[in-house]
Amino acid sequence: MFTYIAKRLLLMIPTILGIAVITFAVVHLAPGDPASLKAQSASEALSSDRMTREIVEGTRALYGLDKPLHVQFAVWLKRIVTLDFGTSYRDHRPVIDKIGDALPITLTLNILTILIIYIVSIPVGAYTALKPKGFVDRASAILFMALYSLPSFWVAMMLIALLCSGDYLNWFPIVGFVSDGASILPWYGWVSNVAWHLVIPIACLTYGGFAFLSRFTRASMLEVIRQDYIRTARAKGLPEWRVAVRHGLRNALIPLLTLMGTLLPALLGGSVIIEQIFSIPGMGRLGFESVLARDYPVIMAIATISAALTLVSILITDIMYAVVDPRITFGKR
Amino acid sequence: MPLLSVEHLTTHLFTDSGVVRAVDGVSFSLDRGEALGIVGESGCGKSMTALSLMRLVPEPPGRIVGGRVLFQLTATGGPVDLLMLSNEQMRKVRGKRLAMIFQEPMTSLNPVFTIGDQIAEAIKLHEGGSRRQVQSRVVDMLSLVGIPTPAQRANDYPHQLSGGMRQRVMIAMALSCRPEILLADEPTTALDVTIQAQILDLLRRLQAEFGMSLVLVTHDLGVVAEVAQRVIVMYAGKIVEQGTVDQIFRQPLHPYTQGLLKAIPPLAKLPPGTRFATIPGTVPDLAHLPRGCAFADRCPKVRENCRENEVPDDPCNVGRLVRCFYASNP
Amino acid sequence: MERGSLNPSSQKYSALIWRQFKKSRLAVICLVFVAILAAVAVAAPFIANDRPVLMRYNGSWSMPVLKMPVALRGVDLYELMSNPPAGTWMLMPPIKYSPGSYDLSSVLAAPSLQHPFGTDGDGRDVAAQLVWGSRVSLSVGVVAVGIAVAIGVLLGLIAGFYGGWIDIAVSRFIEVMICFPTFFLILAVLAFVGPSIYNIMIVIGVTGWTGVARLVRGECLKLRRREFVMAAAASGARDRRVMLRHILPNSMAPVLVSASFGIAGAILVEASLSFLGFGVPPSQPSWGSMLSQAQQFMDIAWWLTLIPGSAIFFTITAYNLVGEALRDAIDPNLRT
Amino acid sequence: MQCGQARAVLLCIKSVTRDSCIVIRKTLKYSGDFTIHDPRSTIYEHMNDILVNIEDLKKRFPIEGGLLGREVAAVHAVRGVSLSIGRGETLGLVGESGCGKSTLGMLLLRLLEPDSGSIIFDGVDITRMSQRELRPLRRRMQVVFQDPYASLNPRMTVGEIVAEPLLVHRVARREERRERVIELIRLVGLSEDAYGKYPHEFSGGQRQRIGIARAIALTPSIIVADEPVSALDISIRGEILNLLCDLRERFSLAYLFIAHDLKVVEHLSHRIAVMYLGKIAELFPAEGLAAARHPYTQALASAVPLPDPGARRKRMVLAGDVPSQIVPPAGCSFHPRCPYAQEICKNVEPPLEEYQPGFKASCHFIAEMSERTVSHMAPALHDAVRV
Amino acid sequence: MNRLAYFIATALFLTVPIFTASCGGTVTRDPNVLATTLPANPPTLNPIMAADETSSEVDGYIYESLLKLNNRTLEREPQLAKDYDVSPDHLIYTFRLRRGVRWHDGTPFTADDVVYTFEQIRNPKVDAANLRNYFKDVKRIEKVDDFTVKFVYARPYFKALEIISGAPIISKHAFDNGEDFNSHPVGLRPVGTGPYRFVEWKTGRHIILSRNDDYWGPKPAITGISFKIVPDGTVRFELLKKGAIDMDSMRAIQWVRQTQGTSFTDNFTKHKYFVPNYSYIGWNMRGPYFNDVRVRRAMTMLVNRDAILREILLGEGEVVATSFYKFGDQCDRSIEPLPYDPVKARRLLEDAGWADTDGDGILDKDGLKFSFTLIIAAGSPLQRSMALMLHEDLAKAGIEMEIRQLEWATMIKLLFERKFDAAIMAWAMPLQQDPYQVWHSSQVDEGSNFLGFADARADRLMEDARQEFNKSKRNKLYREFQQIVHEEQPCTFLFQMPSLVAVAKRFEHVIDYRLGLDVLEWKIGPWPKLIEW
Repeated sequence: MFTYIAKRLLLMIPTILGIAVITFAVVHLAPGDPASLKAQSASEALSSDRMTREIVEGTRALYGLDKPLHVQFAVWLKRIVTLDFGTSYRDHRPVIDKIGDALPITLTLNILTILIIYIVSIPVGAYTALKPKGFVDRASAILFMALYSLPSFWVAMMLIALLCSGDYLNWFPIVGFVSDGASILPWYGWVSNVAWHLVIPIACLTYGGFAFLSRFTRASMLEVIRQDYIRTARAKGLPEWRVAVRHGLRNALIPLLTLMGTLLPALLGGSVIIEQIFSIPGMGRLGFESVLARDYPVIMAIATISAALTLVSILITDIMYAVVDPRITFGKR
Repeated sequence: MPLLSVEHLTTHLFTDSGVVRAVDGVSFSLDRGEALGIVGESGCGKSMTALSLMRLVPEPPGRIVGGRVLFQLTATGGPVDLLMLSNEQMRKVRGKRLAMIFQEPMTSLNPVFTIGDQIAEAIKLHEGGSRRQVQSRVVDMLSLVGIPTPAQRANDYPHQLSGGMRQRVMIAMALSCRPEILLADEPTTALDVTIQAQILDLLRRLQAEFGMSLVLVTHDLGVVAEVAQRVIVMYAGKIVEQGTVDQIFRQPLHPYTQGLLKAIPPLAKLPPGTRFATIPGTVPDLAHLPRGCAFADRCPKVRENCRENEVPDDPCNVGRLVRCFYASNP
Repeated sequence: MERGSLNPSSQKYSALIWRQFKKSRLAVICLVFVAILAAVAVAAPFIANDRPVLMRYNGSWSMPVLKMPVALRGVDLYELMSNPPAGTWMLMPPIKYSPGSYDLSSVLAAPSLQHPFGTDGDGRDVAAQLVWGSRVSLSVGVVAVGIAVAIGVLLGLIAGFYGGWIDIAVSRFIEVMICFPTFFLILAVLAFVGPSIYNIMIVIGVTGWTGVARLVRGECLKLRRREFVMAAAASGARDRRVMLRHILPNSMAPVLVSASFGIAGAILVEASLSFLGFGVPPSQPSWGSMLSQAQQFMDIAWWLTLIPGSAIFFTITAYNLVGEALRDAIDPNLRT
Repeated sequence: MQCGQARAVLLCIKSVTRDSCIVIRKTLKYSGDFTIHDPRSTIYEHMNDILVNIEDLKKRFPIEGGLLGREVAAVHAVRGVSLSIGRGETLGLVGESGCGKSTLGMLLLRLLEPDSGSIIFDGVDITRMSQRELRPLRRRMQVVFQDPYASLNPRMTVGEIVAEPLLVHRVARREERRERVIELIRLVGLSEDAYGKYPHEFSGGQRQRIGIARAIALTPSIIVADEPVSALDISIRGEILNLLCDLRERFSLAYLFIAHDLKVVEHLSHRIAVMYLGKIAELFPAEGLAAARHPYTQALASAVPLPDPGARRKRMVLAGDVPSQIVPPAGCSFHPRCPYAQEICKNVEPPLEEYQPGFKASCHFIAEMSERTVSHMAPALHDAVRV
Repeated sequence: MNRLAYFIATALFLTVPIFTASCGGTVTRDPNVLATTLPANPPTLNPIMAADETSSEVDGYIYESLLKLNNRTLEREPQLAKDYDVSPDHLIYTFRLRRGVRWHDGTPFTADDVVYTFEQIRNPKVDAANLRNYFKDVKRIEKVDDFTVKFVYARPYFKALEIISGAPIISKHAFDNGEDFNSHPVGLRPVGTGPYRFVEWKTGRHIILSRNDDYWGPKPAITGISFKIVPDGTVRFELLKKGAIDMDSMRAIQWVRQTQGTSFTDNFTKHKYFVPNYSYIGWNMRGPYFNDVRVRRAMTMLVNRDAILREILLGEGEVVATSFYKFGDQCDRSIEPLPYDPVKARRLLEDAGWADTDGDGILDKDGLKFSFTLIIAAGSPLQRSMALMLHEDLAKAGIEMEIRQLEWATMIKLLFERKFDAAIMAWAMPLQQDPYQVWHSSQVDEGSNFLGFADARADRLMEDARQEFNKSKRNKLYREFQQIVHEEQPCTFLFQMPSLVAVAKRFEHVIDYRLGLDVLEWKIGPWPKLIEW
């Protein structure tokens, strides 16, 4: 077990390195660099004088962008080993702080989203597998598929217009995570304030996931239901719900575990669009802004940190897999 | 009065390509303590018959469309038609009075529970009892079916056991509530020949010990000959011949039974150049059965009559069911 | 039960799938919709244009939609159209506007007979943009998925077939790709290389192949040990032949399903990119950019949001339902 | 079914040199009233007429683990097997599942890479040949698989499937090819209209015929038949076996006939090799089954349930399961299940030695076995064959 | 559509019941606080490093500079400096500082702070390239005494006073504690001398300021300002409409068509003012297409600016013909924009030698097809509309134009490398503009003269003007310069856009000045009927 985990951790190194190399290449080989962007963003408002190359070069030197690419990469790598992700070009804040600000928000949002998706989809998926081609099956398939097909930004726009703007209804706040000054509220008030802010964004993040997960659960359940051991369970005289839940669902959920591992990148990446529309300062927006500002250290850090966390989560799901499924042992893999 | 009597049991599979008459009006009876063999080739409806008795026909596509399964549930009082029971009532019969074991011991056990759990589940469900009582019943059952160190083995997961051991566990599970009837659906087909012998011995022993009735579904005439007292031969969803073991093996009257027996290579070197006996042709499509005798196309004794008319149970009056107009010794 | 005897009348495997597929009426409707859409996309110049499809001018016939005739060189076509001289005959397309032609005198006009879907903030006809937008949306979807499928099939096949270190390398590469938040990666790359329709197709394709690769690899691992593949190897077939002739066709069905969902996904990604301003160039109307532009007029011009939104919705739904039905059709568990 | 019994039939097989030729002479001892007379099926007078010779072949499938993915264990599928198959000879290979018999077949065809040992095919060492070099030789060795559902590509028509080997080896032109394929289809007993149909339109027996047609398309010298009838119904089994016999005569094919069922092998084979845990336990002429002495062979034979209600004999039921292939037992691998095992069996591995002309076994006590077991088995077998 | 949306809404409520029980979590807003928005999270609030408008908007309330602009007269008047002297040669500027001013942390403001500020600006290790650029001609900065600072210029420049006196002054005490200046924490929680002090900054969510009750000057009535960070323009407008914020700017269409109802006008007043800016389509004069003045003039004549202003901008803006602030004294308002005249434009093109010789519908000259690329920045609907119309109009004139919508960083890069044919751009500028940076021939290769405009006469006029301290003489030089630019048409000048702002009605004394609104002098009236969520 321990050797397995150690081995998997070792195997992550090349993967993370690969991600770092790809990100580094994408970021550095692209046109536009932070130095000239910074130099140019000066509006003429203050004064006007010539903008010379020296100043751009100076900024480049300041950022360490004057060295050859491989040297830059080596420097970056050396820093990473000590978990130093550098400071943002944009505001000189430590990158780790910026991510530390954004990550909890994105995680709250996405974990809630995933929870809701799972809570809704698994029962629906399991039920439709038990009654295939029934009314619920057909109806949920079409409804979920339709929801899945709605572009989230469109839905977000519509919901804002209808439920938040005050033109029609004024039920929900439009932006943010919590009201300004909510810190004076008692904790339950604060929680409900946050919840109330998150209804619409989470609704927008959630509705598309039902289709995939419920169909996945359904397929997995259908596969399990036709297994011989289900027949054995029935032959024992077990009640149908017990057959379905204890013998069926338990086995059907095993593949869903692996899915959890692969959900994490999306979770860490946040939803750029929803965060942008609802002004939620999460990872998606941080990433988007960093890309626009060519904030290399932040982009690199987002890519590597989310990769590392994803790999760890995949590892954890694999270990959980072995916990749930006794057929898998690590000694013989 | 027989323990179980099946009357005109009919089970259909409703598929895209038509209605498959998997079990087509099957009638037979089973006495207490009797071992009945059902033989036939793949697709003849023998497994579906067994599943129909348990009301475990996969639905869809299958459905029991007719007949009666009369089970003498109580010593006094009349028999009960299992097909008329509510699901709830039927569940109380399943596992408790009527148990079943399946062909694939590899897949018939739930991989994520220990075998002890899986046996205990049935005991708890039908008989209740404290945890400790149930546990000791589990260990008893495991040792009964010849599993060494049963107390430890109870904590094993199915994948940790060999095929033969798993089939023993299946038997232990089926017998855990001491059912009156055990339906064994090809219990040895997936096993190696040396293990097969072990399991057959075990089944025979336990049947005698428990005094229960056994319905053995198999395609292997050898297995039937060793275990059963009475034999049913099925073809295309119908019983084509029924009789005692001696009758079937020494005096087969239906051409199909005769063909089957001939097709089995004997355990001795045949003279060189000998051709293997075969039954020509293939099993007919159960969804599009021809009129008359389903075996007509492959029958060496076929005559016009066979293709025209439905064959009754015993047209030749030989005193037992032989579904052939021209039943005769080979 | 003899499996062969269950389907005595069936023919090819594809015919079998089609038979299963046809059972879902909704899926067939969706397939027809997809086909119509494809036809509209291909025929867009003939459906929405400000030039005549066919015209007779100075005694000669021409199709100005395709190419301006020599006879009209130097002639102001628009002038000509509003004031046709005698002997001039022309056949206009059903929508008499090209997606670019603007009319500042009818900005934000509500749907009417003249503009069935209204006009946008620059006075351009929404219907014409919708028709031409289908070109971008569909071609992004199809080409991006084509790229993804090509990469995925190739890598998956090679990894699954050869195993060993090749498999390890490919699997690791897949893992690398999976670890990226995909949309973020697409955005980053597009921000850096600049969004053109080709770049968008390539980027969506290049980031979207992992699913197909894993699928094909899995199928390939399964099939590699199947007896007919071994039989092919035993008869001396080269690896390439074994892969392409025996393994690939048998693993294509799930790929097809995934492609169908992939097209839907790619259309959505393109729309989202347009919404963030990373879409195709403005001169090529796409549904996503229509929607993105509509945002500023949301409460004064509902048609601007509703119409491209519905177009996206129905197209994606159609592809998804086709994929879903296809999946059901190839799923032997569901076959009865 | 023919009457008569074969009692003890003995052949004398004498090794001349180590790896090239074996002279087999007929030295039949008659017993009872039945005599076997069939030169083609029983007697090999072939000098230098060995088609395939396998020497000490080994194959294990490693199980990787640990920090660096080193091999922590291995499934020892084939653990040193030496065999030879003559031209036109059928060698039956019998054993329980997991004994390595199929692996051996795949090794012989080089569909798996052997770890050690050698495979000489028609005088050519193919053990280390590259797949490219092997390709021309593939024409001469073919395979028929067990599962008639899995062994045919569902996306190809029967015509394409049968033509595939011809196409791969560029044997014939388009038109010719079609003719040959149709001829082959007819040869295996299918009608011509099978050409354009797909495999799923056929029954199991018919599919197996298609597989056989594909195997003989290039008129090979040897066909490895890996349990070709195990998945078929009893009524169809005979047809396929008959077909295989016919083809053997027609094309003077050699077979490596792999099966788990002694009854099936016995009738078709010239010699039978019994495998247990990756090794040959016993090798004997097919006629001599009743005289084979290895306790495992006897157990296998006696375990078969007989379709005769009168034959409720005392069986030699082996206790226990087949041991692990990962850690095979030390000494004689059969010792944990062998009713006659002694101390020596646990430690010393018995060699495969000839104990009677034509009979080889791997057992320390093979000499004693004759008195101890054959005597008590004989009556049972006696009964058994009295159909 | 509504039914569908209502259905979705209802479904949401049914599936997420926990959220419906969220009545306890409302927060009422303090009526004395002004709530407004920022379009992006500012990168920093360090005024030296800040390079974008969001930072300067917030910093404007926190930091002060030596002099400030009078709202009405648009002249400089004392702020942190009490008064100042300029040497006759316009090289030495001496500022006498205000006494008794305290930083928000209580420490007194002295000349050390001023010197420190300018040292930091000039320090190459400090990430302030944009600002440093303007101080290249400053020779030295001297602290004369605790409340006097002297700046010595290397050469005279008419904007020197503006530059020096406009820089925000930071606290030496707060910053100079050995930590790295660029990542100094005070950059995130600024300490200034201004009327508002920093309270809280939740990254990406909001920034809150509160009134500085120790302010040296008159204290504003508004007790606090909260900036919500909302990137999406439509969402900002929705927030405004429902009263979640008190003040925000808006687009013309919102201004004219979406703020008509009484629900809006009951609660908001609308204000319009012009800060100096202009937009233009620049033609790269180096390339083969636009090196001919006739072509450039033709291009301008193909853009129907009046119609665009009327229909798309709904009249909210001004068509401009020069680069100078239309309402400023530098601008030569006598210059008439070239008229929209496609026919004449085609003739001009023909004169320049462009004709469709191969019959493919596209003009060509010497084998070169008239087919170029226009680059525009992503995110501006107006630029997009303009580009699309131009695309259509040019197509009718036989010119093929491809539009590339680029993200700002990429666009800048292309402009800097001069790798473009044409671009739509906009400049914001100071009241007193020095066109040197954008139009002088020395800036052609590396400066901001992207278009490659090089005219010896214009060069001389600009050089002279820089050292001319007499306003009317200087303006005369600039008028002449504007004539040259107009003749050459290096670009097609488009519009000067107004700032369109709505302010909650509870604020009183909201005066429209030419350059905007002054929050500091607003008073607070009764609370409007809107509820804040």
